[in-house]
Amino acid sequence: MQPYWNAYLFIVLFLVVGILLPVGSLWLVGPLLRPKNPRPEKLTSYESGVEPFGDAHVRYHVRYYLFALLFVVFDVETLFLYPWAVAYGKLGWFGFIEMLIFLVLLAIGLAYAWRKKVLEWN
Amino acid sequence: MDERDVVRTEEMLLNVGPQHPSTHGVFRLIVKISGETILDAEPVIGYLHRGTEKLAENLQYTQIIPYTDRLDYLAAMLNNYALCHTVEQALGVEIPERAEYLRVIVMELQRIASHLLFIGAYLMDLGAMGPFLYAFQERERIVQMFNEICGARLTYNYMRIGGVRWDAPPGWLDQVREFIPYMRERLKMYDDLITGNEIFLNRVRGVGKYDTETALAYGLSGINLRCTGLEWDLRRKKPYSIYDRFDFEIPVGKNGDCFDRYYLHLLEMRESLKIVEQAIEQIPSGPVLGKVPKLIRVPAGEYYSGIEGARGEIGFYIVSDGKDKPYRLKIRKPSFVNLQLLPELLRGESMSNLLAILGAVDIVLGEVDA
Amino acid sequence: MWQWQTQPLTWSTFLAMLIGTVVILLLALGVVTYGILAERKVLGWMQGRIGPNRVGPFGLLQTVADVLKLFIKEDVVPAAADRPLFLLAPVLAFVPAFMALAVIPFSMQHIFTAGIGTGLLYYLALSALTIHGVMLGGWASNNKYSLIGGMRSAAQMLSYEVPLGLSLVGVALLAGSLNLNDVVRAQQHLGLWFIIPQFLGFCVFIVAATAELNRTPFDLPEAESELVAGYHTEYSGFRWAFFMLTEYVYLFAMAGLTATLFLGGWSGPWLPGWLWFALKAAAFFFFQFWLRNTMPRIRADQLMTLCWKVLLPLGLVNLVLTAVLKAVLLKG
Amino acid sequence: MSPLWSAQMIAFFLISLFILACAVMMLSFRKVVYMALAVGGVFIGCAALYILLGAEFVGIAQVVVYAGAITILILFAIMLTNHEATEPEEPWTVRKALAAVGCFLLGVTLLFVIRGQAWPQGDPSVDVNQGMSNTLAIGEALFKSYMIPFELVSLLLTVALVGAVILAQQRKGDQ
Amino acid sequence: MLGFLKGLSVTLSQLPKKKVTIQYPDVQPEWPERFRGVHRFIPEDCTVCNQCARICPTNCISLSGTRDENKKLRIDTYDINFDICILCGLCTEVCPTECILMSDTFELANESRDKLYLDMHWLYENQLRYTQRHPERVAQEAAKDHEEAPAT
Amino acid sequence: MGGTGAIQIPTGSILALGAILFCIGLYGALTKRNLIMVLVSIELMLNAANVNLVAFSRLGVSPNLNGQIFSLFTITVAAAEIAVGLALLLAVFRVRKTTEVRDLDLHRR
Amino acid sequence: MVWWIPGFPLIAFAITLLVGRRLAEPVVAGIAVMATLISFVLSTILLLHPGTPGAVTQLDWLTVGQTHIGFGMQTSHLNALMAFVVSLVSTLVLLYSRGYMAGDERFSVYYQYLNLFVFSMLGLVLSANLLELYIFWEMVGLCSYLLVGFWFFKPEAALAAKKSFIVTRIGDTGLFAGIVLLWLASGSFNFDAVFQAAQSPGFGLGWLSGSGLITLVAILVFLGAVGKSAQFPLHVWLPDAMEGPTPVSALIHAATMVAAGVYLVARMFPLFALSHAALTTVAWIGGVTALLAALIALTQRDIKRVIAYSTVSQLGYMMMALGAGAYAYGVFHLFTHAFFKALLFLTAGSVIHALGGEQDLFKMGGLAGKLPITRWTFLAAALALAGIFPLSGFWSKDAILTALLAGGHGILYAVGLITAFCTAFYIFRLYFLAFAGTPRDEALYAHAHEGGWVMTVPQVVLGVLAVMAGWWNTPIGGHPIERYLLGDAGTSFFAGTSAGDIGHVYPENVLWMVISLVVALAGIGLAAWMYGARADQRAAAAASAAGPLYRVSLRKFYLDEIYESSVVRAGKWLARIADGLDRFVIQSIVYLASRMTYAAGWGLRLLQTGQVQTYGVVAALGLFVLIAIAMLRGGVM
Repeated sequence: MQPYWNAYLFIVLFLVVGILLPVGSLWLVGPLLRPKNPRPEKLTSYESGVEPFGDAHVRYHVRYYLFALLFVVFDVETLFLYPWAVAYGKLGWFGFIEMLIFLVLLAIGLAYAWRKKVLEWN
Repeated sequence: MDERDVVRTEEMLLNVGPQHPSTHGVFRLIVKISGETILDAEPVIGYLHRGTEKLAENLQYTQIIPYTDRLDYLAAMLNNYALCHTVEQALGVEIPERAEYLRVIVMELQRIASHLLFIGAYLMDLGAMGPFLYAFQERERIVQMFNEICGARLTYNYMRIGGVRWDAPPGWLDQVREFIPYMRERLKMYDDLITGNEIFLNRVRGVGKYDTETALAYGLSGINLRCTGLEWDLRRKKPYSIYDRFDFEIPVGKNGDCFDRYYLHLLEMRESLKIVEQAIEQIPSGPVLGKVPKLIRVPAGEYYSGIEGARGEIGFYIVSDGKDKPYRLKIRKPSFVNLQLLPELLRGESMSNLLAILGAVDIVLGEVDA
Repeated sequence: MWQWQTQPLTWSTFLAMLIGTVVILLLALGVVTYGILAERKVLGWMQGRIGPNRVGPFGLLQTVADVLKLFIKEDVVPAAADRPLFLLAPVLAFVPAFMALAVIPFSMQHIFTAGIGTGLLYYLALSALTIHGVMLGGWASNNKYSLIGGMRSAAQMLSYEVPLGLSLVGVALLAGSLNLNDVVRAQQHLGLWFIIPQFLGFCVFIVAATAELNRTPFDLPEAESELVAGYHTEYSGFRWAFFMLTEYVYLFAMAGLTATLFLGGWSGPWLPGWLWFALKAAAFFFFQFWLRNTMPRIRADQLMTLCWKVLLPLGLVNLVLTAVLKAVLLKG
Repeated sequence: MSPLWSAQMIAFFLISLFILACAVMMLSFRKVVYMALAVGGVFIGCAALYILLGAEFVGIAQVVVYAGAITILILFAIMLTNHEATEPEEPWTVRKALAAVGCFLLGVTLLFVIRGQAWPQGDPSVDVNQGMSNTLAIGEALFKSYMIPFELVSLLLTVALVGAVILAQQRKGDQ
Repeated sequence: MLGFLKGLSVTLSQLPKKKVTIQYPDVQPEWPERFRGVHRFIPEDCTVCNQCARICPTNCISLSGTRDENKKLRIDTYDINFDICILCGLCTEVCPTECILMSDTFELANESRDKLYLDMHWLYENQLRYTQRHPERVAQEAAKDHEEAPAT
Repeated sequence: MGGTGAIQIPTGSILALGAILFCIGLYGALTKRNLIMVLVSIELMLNAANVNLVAFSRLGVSPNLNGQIFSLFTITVAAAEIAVGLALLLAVFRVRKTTEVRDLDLHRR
Repeated sequence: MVWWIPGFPLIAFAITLLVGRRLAEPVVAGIAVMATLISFVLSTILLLHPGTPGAVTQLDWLTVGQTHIGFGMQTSHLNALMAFVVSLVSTLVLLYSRGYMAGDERFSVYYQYLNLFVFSMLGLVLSANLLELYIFWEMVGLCSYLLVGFWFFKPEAALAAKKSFIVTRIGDTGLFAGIVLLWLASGSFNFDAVFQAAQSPGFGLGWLSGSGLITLVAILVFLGAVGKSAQFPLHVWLPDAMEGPTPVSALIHAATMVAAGVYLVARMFPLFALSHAALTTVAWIGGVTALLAALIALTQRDIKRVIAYSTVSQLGYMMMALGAGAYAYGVFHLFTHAFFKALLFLTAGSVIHALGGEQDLFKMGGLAGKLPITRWTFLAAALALAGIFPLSGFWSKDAILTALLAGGHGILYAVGLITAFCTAFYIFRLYFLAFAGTPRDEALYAHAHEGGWVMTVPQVVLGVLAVMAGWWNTPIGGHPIERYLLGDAGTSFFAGTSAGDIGHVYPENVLWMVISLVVALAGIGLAAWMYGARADQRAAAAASAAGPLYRVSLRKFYLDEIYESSVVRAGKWLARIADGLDRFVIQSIVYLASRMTYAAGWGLRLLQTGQVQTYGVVAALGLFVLIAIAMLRGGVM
């Protein structure tokens, strides 16, 4: 039996234990210990001490999406960098050039976003 | 605004305060934001209103003094003095030299304490927690000294019309003398710790700018005015007490931004130390309370005098009908005046600058609401 | 029994794994408990105070007491909140943070370490998952501060994920493997901690890691002075404790990662491996506390600018430099 | 029947169950945010399946890209549009019924096809990674045999970035 | 960058410095003589002149007395409402016999406002406690009184 | 951590899983009212395809890495697709104020 | 290596496309010229060392079912020769354009187009299969369209571009049909395979079989060539195409693209060789074109139009040769013609450039003194065109005439002779009007000057070539080009055909040579008499004497008007008839139908929601049905 699945089984155990801890403490043991006296005032949303007004679910600025978008693109690109980094020893200068092209294209995207003022928060 | 563009963020009203961790007391700011841009800000005040001015109408002048302690509770000595000074002007009493010196010493120490707290709290607003506690260490020494001279840590009730309540206890002046080099060293530490910090500089440089005209139009005074470059200090311009005997500078800013306001606080502490140092050297001996009648009756008339407080000009305006109680008392509260500018400064700014600006405007709610 | 990494799967190795998991859980809880205490102590000392000192000797039980207090506090779910998500969000945040610990090699024997071949990426993947919990927690609270805090948090964390990932590529490049054990071995082989050949990468990493952890000076999402408490404004009691726990478990994982990637992990002379590891991780912890006491908070727009306009290009430059370095070394 | 066999099968069935449960939840939830979360579950389940099949790197990549990036992106998009968007409780329309029937029939036929075929079973003696770690093997293959597609990927991403930025960014004057 | 490092070195240098924390309540703070804590009252010295009640800005003092056999006014009740007292110390200033004085007691927290009405007995007990804590200060006061007495 | 040993899961089972997942995705794409969810359903279908690719990479006639690499590319393309798709959706939302598929046609107005 | 021949212009195209706008003019031109120069060098190497003739390097491009469509380069002698010509002329024209187009706003765009054209043209002459050829064929058409309309802000240019595009498209339709038919019949696009299939006895398609199919296909293919090579009756676009920049005319509308039609026929010659009818058609179309165009050229006033008609006429000559089976001679004439005609355009361009854009012959005159290099090179080209010994045109034209006579095409021979006479006349009319005599417009004359070296060097090089290119194929040398071209025979290039099938070689006949020379000289003489020094009144007299004939020629045989009145008017009539039908017959039906449709539409509207999802449902159901059917038929279920 190879160790491959062992390692992942270990991770699965982490998952299980990681879920068990909050579930156990929040849902199983917790309710036995903590008081529960909900009152309408207690259940209002916090609004710096005044009655909340307006719906909190307002729509947000599109720049949040743009950052998420940048993240997706660069995340995927980083993803491809990993196998390259690992295999780099076997690829040599050729791999270097390949990645350089890749990075340059990436940089073009970044530069575009930069020029389009996507990278600015305001 | 384009109607079709719906993804454009909706405007949102956000309450900052009254129960909010960083509003310097109970202060509420209703901020109208679009995305993170502040479209409008409306300060809502009065959560700390005690009706000081109205109360004063039923109090003898001496009885008002403890109430002034509670205006700007971070600079009670200065408030004490402002009231006493006004009444003394009205009465025209002679104040003993030693009392004047003691007054100056405590006032300048008070100024340092107040500025220290400003710096600590301001940096706390900006997210640095260290400086706040450092500032408290020095302030604690000052407060402790006050405690010794007048028996209270915040609400001093130290000054009396015609002088001060107590002479300095034995050894007190030496304590102050020792404090000066210590404080100088600590001021250098603040410079190292904060003034050079790039993050801090990025947050305050060029933020919350206004020019002298705006400042004057809003009637600002104190550091909020001096940061725009106008050298206006009542200690120099309309010398009261014995300030004309001391050698000190009036630091002024250039850009009128938050950084200037911060940095002027540091510089002024230095100057205050200078004054304290000179006062201690020159202090004469003698009585500390002048000859004043037991029951003070201010002659009928209207009197005003202002002094340079920690946050600007503190002034007391007294209308007297000759009785032992003022007919009307009006206080010029620098924090209240400073607050007027806030909406103007905030409009168009981003949310993240809100606190940098709010903090640097330097208000104490006890004074605003009175 | 402890050699489950190379043994076939039997009930006894399974049991060993289970014990290992529980041990790590306890370790994590312990580190968090005393990490928080250490933070408060260090902050206190740096501020001329003595920090918590009442509960237990030298205040050692302070955090325990805090946790117990939180445990018996009422669990308030605001009426306006989206209940299922509100309840789920802390779990969603905690689980990935805890799982990230699975690949950290704590000691030379790596008993408690899953030696998967994609350790680095695994870490990156999980740190991206944590964002969900934060964001949904903010959303489900149905509170303006929470929502802004959650969105900001998410935007910040995912932005900094990119330079973080890029700086890790440099390490992967030098080590030639994504397995964290191999990374440590590569450093032993090189005779040099990667902090030296990867100094630029390390700088990028440490900044990105601090931001990823939402710690000063990048603690905007919970910038208490602006947004009250960010995404967990509405949380209270033990549910809030789980967000805190997540934060510190993540801090622990990041400390472990830093130690492993840049500081030679468990390798070091004289002392046993786990102790070396602990020392290095503690150094990271200390650094974070130290920063927290010193730095004001960075502004939101500057935060993003720093990430995309400074760290990302730096990361790319570092990558290219490392690649050239390695190619030259390979030839030479 | 070795214990390994049973372990693999159990894992497979658990994962399948999880994937399908999440997928069905996606169909049945009303709130869009919940759906996005359920889909995240499907993505993670698929990642687990890949890892079970020995495609370590692809599995992790799936988590990084799908569960990490894409789900976040979807959540952001939801927040930017209608937070509270829900699928209305609607009666069965002709179209919906047709879609259900169509998908069901398609699924059934596909299952029949799958059942009717004799599928090759992987040859255990072949190591697809050629003795290297999965990442290394993928790296080598990717950068030697799939060089052009790889470069095209970067092009695609750049173009997607540019396009999406153009589309999503607010026009001047909107503000 | 330099600014960061300078700041970091400052905070680090603070690390080993002496701590200023006082372990209150285990260690009580040392208050100066003039400290204006809760009043103490010496009933036998009181002449029921009512000056303290008149000067009080918040009107928190109420007292009553009766003439005793020597036609001398004796204090019967002396209450201070600490709910509104601002501890300004004006009452001590005007008291001709220095029978109302400030002590260094400062812990006033209580569960009920009613309990903040402190009467003569409590205030006198406070004087006793103060005497116990600071016998030298009380002795000094007494000496001063003694000194002044012949003069008047 | 080289070889992973034999995989004893029947190929057909994995393919069946893929097929079912595909049909669920298809149903979602055909019936969901919210445009975002339509996109998401399409992602589901792509995932189903990926499952098959990875399965054949290990269980095909000649196991090799091509399937895995292809699925990597699929993942990438999916990322690009969803990014642009959602951006498009935002642009549409800006004009039409809705993400409901039904309200988006110009056909019947 | 073959790949790089079109490769370099493609790279140059890419560069100019991407960054061209930012680069300075010399850099743009330099890149383009260098790229074509390298291509030229490579082509020369290819020409000299063709390797295995007919060798194909091919990539798999598309695989549809069993059909693999490749994308490849074929090196045969014909292809190598064409590549040589194309790249040589291109290099020179690109260099020349640097001067001619200097200062144009869209300079880099111009070079983009030209680079793309060179790439496409080289790809066209080297392509290994019909589909590929067709793609490049369309690409050169596109480039031509773009370049003719380069100055699109001039309405004439825009119109001309449209016209050229539409007219050639008519021919292309035929070509495409031919290609499709060939593919259906032979199952391949590869030349070799197609030719082999055509010779196999079972060649056919449905009821069309054998020679019938071959003739049909050949004529369809020829239709393409007619369009592209501006043969009668589709020649009308070429003179109008002169609205484009002159270097473009030189390159595309003289030397290369228009020759593509000839090349196509040559390339497909094995197919044509199998059909006598097709060959005859080619020959007669060629003859008619040659004569007609020459007659029109006699009277044109626009310098470029004259040369344009001359091109049409010469292309007709080539077609004639091919139709007569003289494959090698046709190609040979193409070869020589490329040089001297390109040169004619370049010199004409030089004149126009010198006169600030003036193209009217009757405003020129006396330019010999001002433009010496242009004058001498023009003279060389004119002599070559007229077929004067020993310039290149003489050898190729004479070879064609010889072939015609020897092949028994008497009438065509006569046509050829008359054409030759006319050719000599109009080209020297041009020469005398432009260069000899006194300036007719002093203002224009005063400013006339030679272009820079970039313009003169190509002229000189082409001048030398115009003089000497023909010497490659003299009887003295033993007809090397014939042998070179016929070297393809028997190789896979002309798979399955023998040398005899693809081209006849005729012995030289000195007498016939002399006759043609005399005819040419006569033409020159007439021109000299009519348009020589102080001879304007004579020309006018001759014109009035010729009267209606003159007018006919001047109005280009009213062909445009004929098209206008026939094709266009017929279209209008058809429209009118249709309108009537529509109004009385159809509309009533439509009304009924519309009611019904409305009803049906109301029903169908349920389905046609405009929502992709609905269509998706239908598609899913359809998919299910398809799979089910497949399974049922495949026996899976």
